[in-house]
Amino acid sequence: MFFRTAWLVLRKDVAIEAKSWEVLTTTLFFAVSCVLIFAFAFVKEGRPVEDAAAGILWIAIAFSGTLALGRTFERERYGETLRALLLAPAPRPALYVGKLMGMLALLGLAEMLLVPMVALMFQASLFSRPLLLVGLLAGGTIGFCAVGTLFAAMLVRARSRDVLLPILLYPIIIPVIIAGVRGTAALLGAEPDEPTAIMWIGILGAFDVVFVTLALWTFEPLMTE
Amino acid sequence: MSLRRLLIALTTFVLLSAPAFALQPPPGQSEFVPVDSVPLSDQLPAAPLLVTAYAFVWIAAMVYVWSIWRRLNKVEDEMRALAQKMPRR
Amino acid sequence: MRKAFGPLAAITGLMFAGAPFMVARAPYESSMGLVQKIFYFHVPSWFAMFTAIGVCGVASLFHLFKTSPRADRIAEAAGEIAVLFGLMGLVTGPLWGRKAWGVWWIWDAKLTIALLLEMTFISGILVRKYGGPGSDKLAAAVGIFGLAVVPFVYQAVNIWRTIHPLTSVVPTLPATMGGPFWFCVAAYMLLLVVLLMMRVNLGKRQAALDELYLAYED
Amino acid sequence: MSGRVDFDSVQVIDVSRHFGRRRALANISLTAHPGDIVGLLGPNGAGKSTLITMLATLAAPSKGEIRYGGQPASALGPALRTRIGLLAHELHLYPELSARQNLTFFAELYGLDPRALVDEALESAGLADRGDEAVSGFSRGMRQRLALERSLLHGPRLVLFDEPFTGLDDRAVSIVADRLRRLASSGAIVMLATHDLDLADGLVTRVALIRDGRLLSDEPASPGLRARYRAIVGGNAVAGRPDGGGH
Repeated sequence: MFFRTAWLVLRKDVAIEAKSWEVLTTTLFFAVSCVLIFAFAFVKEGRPVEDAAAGILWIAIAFSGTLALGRTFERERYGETLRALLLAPAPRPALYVGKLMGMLALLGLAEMLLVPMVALMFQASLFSRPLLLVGLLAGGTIGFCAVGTLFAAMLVRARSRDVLLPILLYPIIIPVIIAGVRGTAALLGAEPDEPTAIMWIGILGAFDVVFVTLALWTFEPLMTE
Repeated sequence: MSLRRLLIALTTFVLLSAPAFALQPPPGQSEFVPVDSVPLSDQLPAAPLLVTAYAFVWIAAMVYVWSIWRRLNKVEDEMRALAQKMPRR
Repeated sequence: MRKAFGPLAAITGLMFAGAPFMVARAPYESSMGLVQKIFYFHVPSWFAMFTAIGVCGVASLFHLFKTSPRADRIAEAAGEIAVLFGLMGLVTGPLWGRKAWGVWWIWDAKLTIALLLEMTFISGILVRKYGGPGSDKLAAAVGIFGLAVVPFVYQAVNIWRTIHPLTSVVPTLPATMGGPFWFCVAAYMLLLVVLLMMRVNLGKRQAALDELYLAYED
Repeated sequence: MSGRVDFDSVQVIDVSRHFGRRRALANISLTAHPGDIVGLLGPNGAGKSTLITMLATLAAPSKGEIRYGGQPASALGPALRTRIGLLAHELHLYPELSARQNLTFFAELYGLDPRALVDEALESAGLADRGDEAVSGFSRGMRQRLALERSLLHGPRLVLFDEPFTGLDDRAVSIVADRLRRLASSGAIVMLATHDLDLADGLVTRVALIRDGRLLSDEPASPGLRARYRAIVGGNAVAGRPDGGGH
């Protein structure tokens, strides 16, 4: 029942998104514009600042992630449909998992565009260790979405929610950004420093485990008014 | 009653101003290896930093106590005003 | 509890009054000289901040699952006081850094960790102010997550940057330095308790006012 | 499904609820049994919606308790929600999806086989021919009927309607009213929140008058409902009409 409900919520979100691709297109466009803005800031005489690519990639992920979170939950707020979901007989954390998977898919797609673009524009050898890069991206995105989905869901009924979401989210996910950036930077060097990247992936993994559990645990009390 | 309690806290804090000048450097030893005499030049620029640090801590605490006190009074006044309106209804 | 407040406040005041004497009598540090004495006010503020963060996290957990207004008040009070002590640390730190490392702010691990936690708990205050009804539960979530993120912030930032004297220096303090240090720590802890009691009392009066409004409507 | 939960009574025991300084409900106590159509009557902002939300387990009372068949919601767990149907003022529909997709999603959410149910629901909502059109293109009346069917898909024991008649023309109102009567006669507990006196008059079996969060009276419906409603709620009973919809 738990995973069936999560799957239903995910499928419903994909069905809605497939009608207009609105959130996906806006997120992708925003991510690209983010990278462009950084490009102008970090490229001097055609040469990008040393390992700026890692930082730019992760900041673009964080910013476009926050935008996507806001848009996705705005859609649930419109017809108060989040309340209808809360009336489903399945345990309520199942809704959180459904939403989390939706966000992961969305950000995953955005990253598929972002990584090659950053690699291209900043001559960054992101693909030198593809497996480790995927590990870092997965760990970081799960950590970001785990906390982000919970905060976005709980802020649905709060006032001034679109300004509160970044305020609450960024301080908490800074460790994810640090791990992501340092891990990615370790891969960019002339000879990729694998042990460091693996260490950072480990830290991201620990972060994900702790915060997904914490989110599942606090979802129900946070959603009951 | 809360006013009296606050006065106690205030007066004891006021004692603090006395020690500001008590900064004579005595000898000592340790992993933070102290040295018995310190060239005056090194000492001088540090003194204002130390006093500022200490003063900031004290002022920050006092400002916070004052803000609690002000908010408390606001709440008490509002309650008194409301209490007066109550019996009339 | 209430009657303990008077003497406690008095003791705190006296200890803070005595602190400079204690620190003045403490030995001189060889390499950094007098400025090292900021140590006696800088480090205890972290101890107090982390204690406050702990209290806020636990009280938030209690309020979120048991919905107890009392725990909510303690969480709100501890959150505010954590920000206060964080502020003290973030001011005394650079003052010391100015002399010891020659620059006001450096991305040193300890200062960065403190800055991140300070921002987290300021966001907790902001959500209470702007979140509208029901924001106490949201602030509780920030309190819990703020506490849970501490080890990760420590780990990530430590690996990333550290030129801060290792925290291992505290246990190696000689008796003549240890004395004033632990005296200051005690003073800060007492200050934490006194401020907590005052702030919780304010929370109680605010709740009483809300109650009066409700009664007034009936 | 995690065990069939069922109950033959819903008790609201001395429930109060406030939001910060505003008291939404004060010491409400009432009981309902299968076959009842309890009318929660009162002007806008009387706290009817808050009570409905709490009965639907979406919000917790600040004081007091709600019991389903003698047991609190916390003891019955998620399975209780399979027996509760809610038609809220906001209709809970996804405008981007079609009527059929909406119904199918919610049917599966309740662990039901959607095929037969969805067609039947579309039929009784009078939307059989427009099942595959996006809900965003529907009128308020059509959405209302669709939302009504959605809230009854899983055959709930407790049926909660918050202003179900807004945006409906007379013909649609009588269809919905009949639907409620059939529901009650089939053993459902129906609770209907409305400020519209005339609609409730011939329909409800019991009336709970609520104003400013307080229960003014709770008695079986009788012909003199209108006069008593106005007497208790005061002259402006009719003034409480919604701006456009209703009668």
